[in-house]
Amino acid sequence: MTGLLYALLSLGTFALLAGIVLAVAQKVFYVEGDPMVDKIDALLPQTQCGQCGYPGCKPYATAVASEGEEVNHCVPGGERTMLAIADLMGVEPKAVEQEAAAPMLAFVREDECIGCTLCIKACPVDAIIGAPKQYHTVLADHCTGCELCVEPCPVDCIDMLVKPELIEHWSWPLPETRRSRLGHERREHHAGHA
Amino acid sequence: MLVMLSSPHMHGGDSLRMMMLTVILALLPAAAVSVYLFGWLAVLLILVCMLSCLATEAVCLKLMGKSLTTLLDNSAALTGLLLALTLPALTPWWMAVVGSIFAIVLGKQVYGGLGYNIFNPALSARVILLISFPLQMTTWIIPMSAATPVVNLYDLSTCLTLFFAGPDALKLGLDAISMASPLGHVKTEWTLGVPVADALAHYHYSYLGAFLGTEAGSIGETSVLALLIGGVFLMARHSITWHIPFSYLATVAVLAALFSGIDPDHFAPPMFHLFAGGLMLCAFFMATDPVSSPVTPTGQIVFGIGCGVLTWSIRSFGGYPEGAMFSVLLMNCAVPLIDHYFRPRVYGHESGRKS
Amino acid sequence: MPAMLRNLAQRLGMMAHSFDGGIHPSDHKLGAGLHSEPCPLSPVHILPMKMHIGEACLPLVAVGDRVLRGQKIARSEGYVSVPVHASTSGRVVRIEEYAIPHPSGMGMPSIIIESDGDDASDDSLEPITDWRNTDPALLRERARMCGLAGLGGAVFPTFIKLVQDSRFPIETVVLNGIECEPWLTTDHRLMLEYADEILTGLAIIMHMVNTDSAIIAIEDNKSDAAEAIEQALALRDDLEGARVVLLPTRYPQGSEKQLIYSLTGREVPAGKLPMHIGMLCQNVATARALYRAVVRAEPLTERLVTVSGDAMPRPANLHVRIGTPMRYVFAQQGLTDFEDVRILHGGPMMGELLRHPDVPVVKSTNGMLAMLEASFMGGHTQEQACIRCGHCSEACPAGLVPNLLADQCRSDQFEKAESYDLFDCIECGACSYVCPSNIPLVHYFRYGKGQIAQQRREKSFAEASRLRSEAREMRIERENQARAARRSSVRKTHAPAAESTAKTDAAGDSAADKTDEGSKD
Amino acid sequence: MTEVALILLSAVLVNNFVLTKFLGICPFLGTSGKVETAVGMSFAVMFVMTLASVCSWLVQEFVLVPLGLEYLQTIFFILIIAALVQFIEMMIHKTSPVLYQALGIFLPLITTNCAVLGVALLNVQQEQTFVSSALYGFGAAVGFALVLVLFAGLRERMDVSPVPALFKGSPLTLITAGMMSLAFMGFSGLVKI
Repeated sequence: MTGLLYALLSLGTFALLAGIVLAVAQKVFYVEGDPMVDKIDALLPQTQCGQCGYPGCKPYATAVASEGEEVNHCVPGGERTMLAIADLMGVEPKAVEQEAAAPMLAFVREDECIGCTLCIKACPVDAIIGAPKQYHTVLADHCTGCELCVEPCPVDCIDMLVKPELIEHWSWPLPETRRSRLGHERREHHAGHA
Repeated sequence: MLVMLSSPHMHGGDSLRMMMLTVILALLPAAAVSVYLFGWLAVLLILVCMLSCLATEAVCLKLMGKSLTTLLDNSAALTGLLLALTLPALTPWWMAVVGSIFAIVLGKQVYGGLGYNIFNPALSARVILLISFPLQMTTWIIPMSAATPVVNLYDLSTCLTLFFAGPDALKLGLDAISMASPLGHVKTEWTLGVPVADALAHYHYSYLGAFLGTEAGSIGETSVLALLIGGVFLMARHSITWHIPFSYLATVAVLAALFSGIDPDHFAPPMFHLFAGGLMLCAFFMATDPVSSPVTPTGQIVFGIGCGVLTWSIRSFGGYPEGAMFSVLLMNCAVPLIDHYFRPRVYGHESGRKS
Repeated sequence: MPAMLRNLAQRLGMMAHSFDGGIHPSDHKLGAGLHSEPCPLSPVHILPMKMHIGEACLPLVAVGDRVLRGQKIARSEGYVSVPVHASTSGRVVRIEEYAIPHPSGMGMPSIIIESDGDDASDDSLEPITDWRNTDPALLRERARMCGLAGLGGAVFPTFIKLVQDSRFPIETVVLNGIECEPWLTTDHRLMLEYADEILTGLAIIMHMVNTDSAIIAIEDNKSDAAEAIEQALALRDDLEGARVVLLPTRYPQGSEKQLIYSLTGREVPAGKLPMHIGMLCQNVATARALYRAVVRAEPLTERLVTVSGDAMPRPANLHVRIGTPMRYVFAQQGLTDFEDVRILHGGPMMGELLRHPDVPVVKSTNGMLAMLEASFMGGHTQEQACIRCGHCSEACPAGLVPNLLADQCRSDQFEKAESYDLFDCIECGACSYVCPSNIPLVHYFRYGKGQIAQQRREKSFAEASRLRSEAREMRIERENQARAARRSSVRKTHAPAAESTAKTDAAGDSAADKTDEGSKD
Repeated sequence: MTEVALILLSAVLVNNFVLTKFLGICPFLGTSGKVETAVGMSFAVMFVMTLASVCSWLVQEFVLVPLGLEYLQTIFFILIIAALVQFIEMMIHKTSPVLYQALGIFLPLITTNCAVLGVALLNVQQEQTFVSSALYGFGAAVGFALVLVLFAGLRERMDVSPVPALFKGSPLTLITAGMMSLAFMGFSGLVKI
């Protein structure tokens, strides 16, 4: 009987002690917010295109960091972004659902533009300029190619063009002798997991 | 078809095949000595190992749907030769075959083939054999018994019987033709409390014999002279650099000198360590295997020192009489980290490493 | 072996310093004994809008205009840029995209001139014979105006380097006559034939950066060139601080950083320029071009090109007008059939493989090599697995570990590659040259560098987009608040008519706000 | 002094928990993907293992034995370990969120790392003194850390190798661990305690 009493007492005391220590630690090491959100946000392409189903890049980053959202929803970021986020989060990479298209640019056919400013309101990065009843123009340097301006245009005068490739931005592809075999296999391997 | 490749468009002419062939050539003196010492047994062992390595490699390549031309890079043949040279003369044929298969499959092909293996294939096979068959792997035939009356190793049929059917078929007791290796002898005596010098005297150990190759050991590791010739040839042909062999041997020698100076009864002298066992073979041919050793000179020196410390420690304190093979394998594990931390100083950078 | 002994002797005795690594490729300098000769005038000249490192130029002429040799036909845009000049007289027939010597095979807007055969020069530029008493700033402007760019191969606008900066005074000018690339012999011939012009160019450089010390560096496989320079030097009394240094031949000694180390034992710190340690490097060909630009008022319209290679019927060193189609130059030396021939732009170690010969000679063209397909790379083209032999690391003059870097680039581990100092690679090709597995290491490095540059661009674009998007959200927030505030104040006055006007005002305001903001960028 | 060295050497090399006792294989395989993660895990395990040995020895000596409650050993030790792990989890979350993410589930799983409980129980079994049990715990953790980091280095290299599909991932990892274990057999008999 005393044995049992001792056992219960000692175990109870011990558990209480551990609990107190942990409670104190919880106060000391309290983490405010989630530092992962900014880290993930920094990896996203910031097109704010909403193709991930969230109203922008930051909301998606928040969802990935704290709501366990999948890492493969960013369409413009493509595989590279997916791998980077998966790596950061320490989760298995998943196949991207949609191949990232070549980088695009919006272009306003100015003679058809009626100057309604609807596209200006739609642009998430303020890359379209123009006053009401004036032709609007897309600032090519700032356009992220998100296509959000195409839908609102009442006269369909916005085209999405492929961004021209510059010779200065050209870079060597992997050598054709053994074309990316390893990297390729590795990615396939990861994709297989998903 | 024009394959667009970046510069340079000129090549120095070195090739993998030639590098591997150079190592095989460098091993010829040791192989020749082994044939002289162990007669047809050595020939059979070398042939079986090389052929089974080549065959295993061929099967692996076939299974993975790769071109068989890879066989021509000579690396499988080299692995076979190296493995054979680390085996005792009385190794039965099936053990040699099993070892070769281990070497090629577990040592090399599972990692993706030549260039990707982490452990030296021949050594890993040798260690697997040692741990699986400790008795056979430590039964040393008396060298020069080629011409002794007990058994004539220069006689092909005798050797065929020995090799394929074992000593029992000749009604030979193992004791009649085998003896302990110097390292094994010293270790046994030492555990019995006999001072090293006395143990060596009982053994009739001769430094000259060890240098030329007449002390007991695996077929290719007995002759220090032959291995030195091969090592110097490799360095002259720029197949290996001095860093690993020198730092390895120097570390063993320094440690041995230090401790045998302090306590000569317990620790063997440096010359004994340098000449005994597989040290020379490991230092010149195993530790310098480029695939499983560090890339940079500083890294190689660190690697050599590590091998030296481990070899001497295992020999002096460990359960196994010989530590060279284990120490090279152990250091193989550390190669990626050594490569990372001992990179050369980059032009224009301070000597301190960032990471 | 003799090379090894010689190297050893030099290391012990003559040479105080020697850069790490390096290789000794066989030099194939077929053109070394061939006197330079002019290349006949081509009927067409193609002048790309960018033949230097930096920003492209904008055309100043229109189709149909008549131009003269040396006339400026495109003006430079931005600081790191030099103008383009017509290389002969004739008529502008087209301004369009034309393939340039670039591994991508991509084109560049170019001015295409049909030669009229007169080769009449534009002599609006005045010679500056009394350059010794001329303000260096004027000479610098002359160098820019004449389109000078480093002719050793890097084509960095020359005028930028020829500057007196009080923070980094230039102590020594290094005149680079190393020419360590196999096959190429242009600098060699220039030193033999135009020693005096080169030395005057050097004197102008020294005047411009205000120093009286110079080193003319030449490798010992060109001792005749060194003698020629020494003789010319002895005849002059204005270059007492200049000396010729003969260095043991080793590739890539011609690389600026390695050369400076060989000469002085000092390293250019990573991310810095030679001027930060008081050095200025110029190629001998550039020095001669500077002389021509200053003293003879000739813009850069011609350069010496080594036309060689084992598929070349008649190797030569030709003075070729810039813009001359390469096919035309090859044809002059008897090569018309390009079946099974590979064309290199530049030397075999750092030059580029071209897809076809229909590209113009540009300012960086120091060589045009036609190599037999069969002998190309000595047949070493099949990439095998790396056995980590470390030969690449031994050969690397920058102290890198090429095989690890290549592994990282191949598997897209770019961050790791950067931490292994990928960007300190000078792409000299010594590693690929010695690799027994024929791994195109430099190709992997270029792939890695390109990908990293791409990622950096994307990253900075994403960052800019994020800021713009945040700014927009803040602005919308502000507007909403303002509108809410206005609405509440309007409601207090109970005037429905006023409310509607306020609304339209607000909408107009916000659009106006927005255009203002947009136009600021 | 020699004894201290011998205990450490024995725990680190000769009787390495992972490679000769095959304890703690789960985190060994789970967190050895990257060297950085492995280093982080190593420190966490070192902290937990050393403290767990010390605490469990104290509890054993001053609570369990005097009260005759040795049969409660396992529960007590698990309680200690769990509390320590909770503590370090909070600490890592605060100090290094990236490491926290990278270690993921393996961090709380240190609780069920048999190597930690193993050390505590072995200490009791071998009737170690206070100092030697602390040393033994620390040595075992260092041994775990050593092979974890070495192995992470190897795995980083294997990651960029063209491993045949059949052996990709766990098979090759296990083969390599086996080879390492073989190499570590070379240490057998090195220290006799």
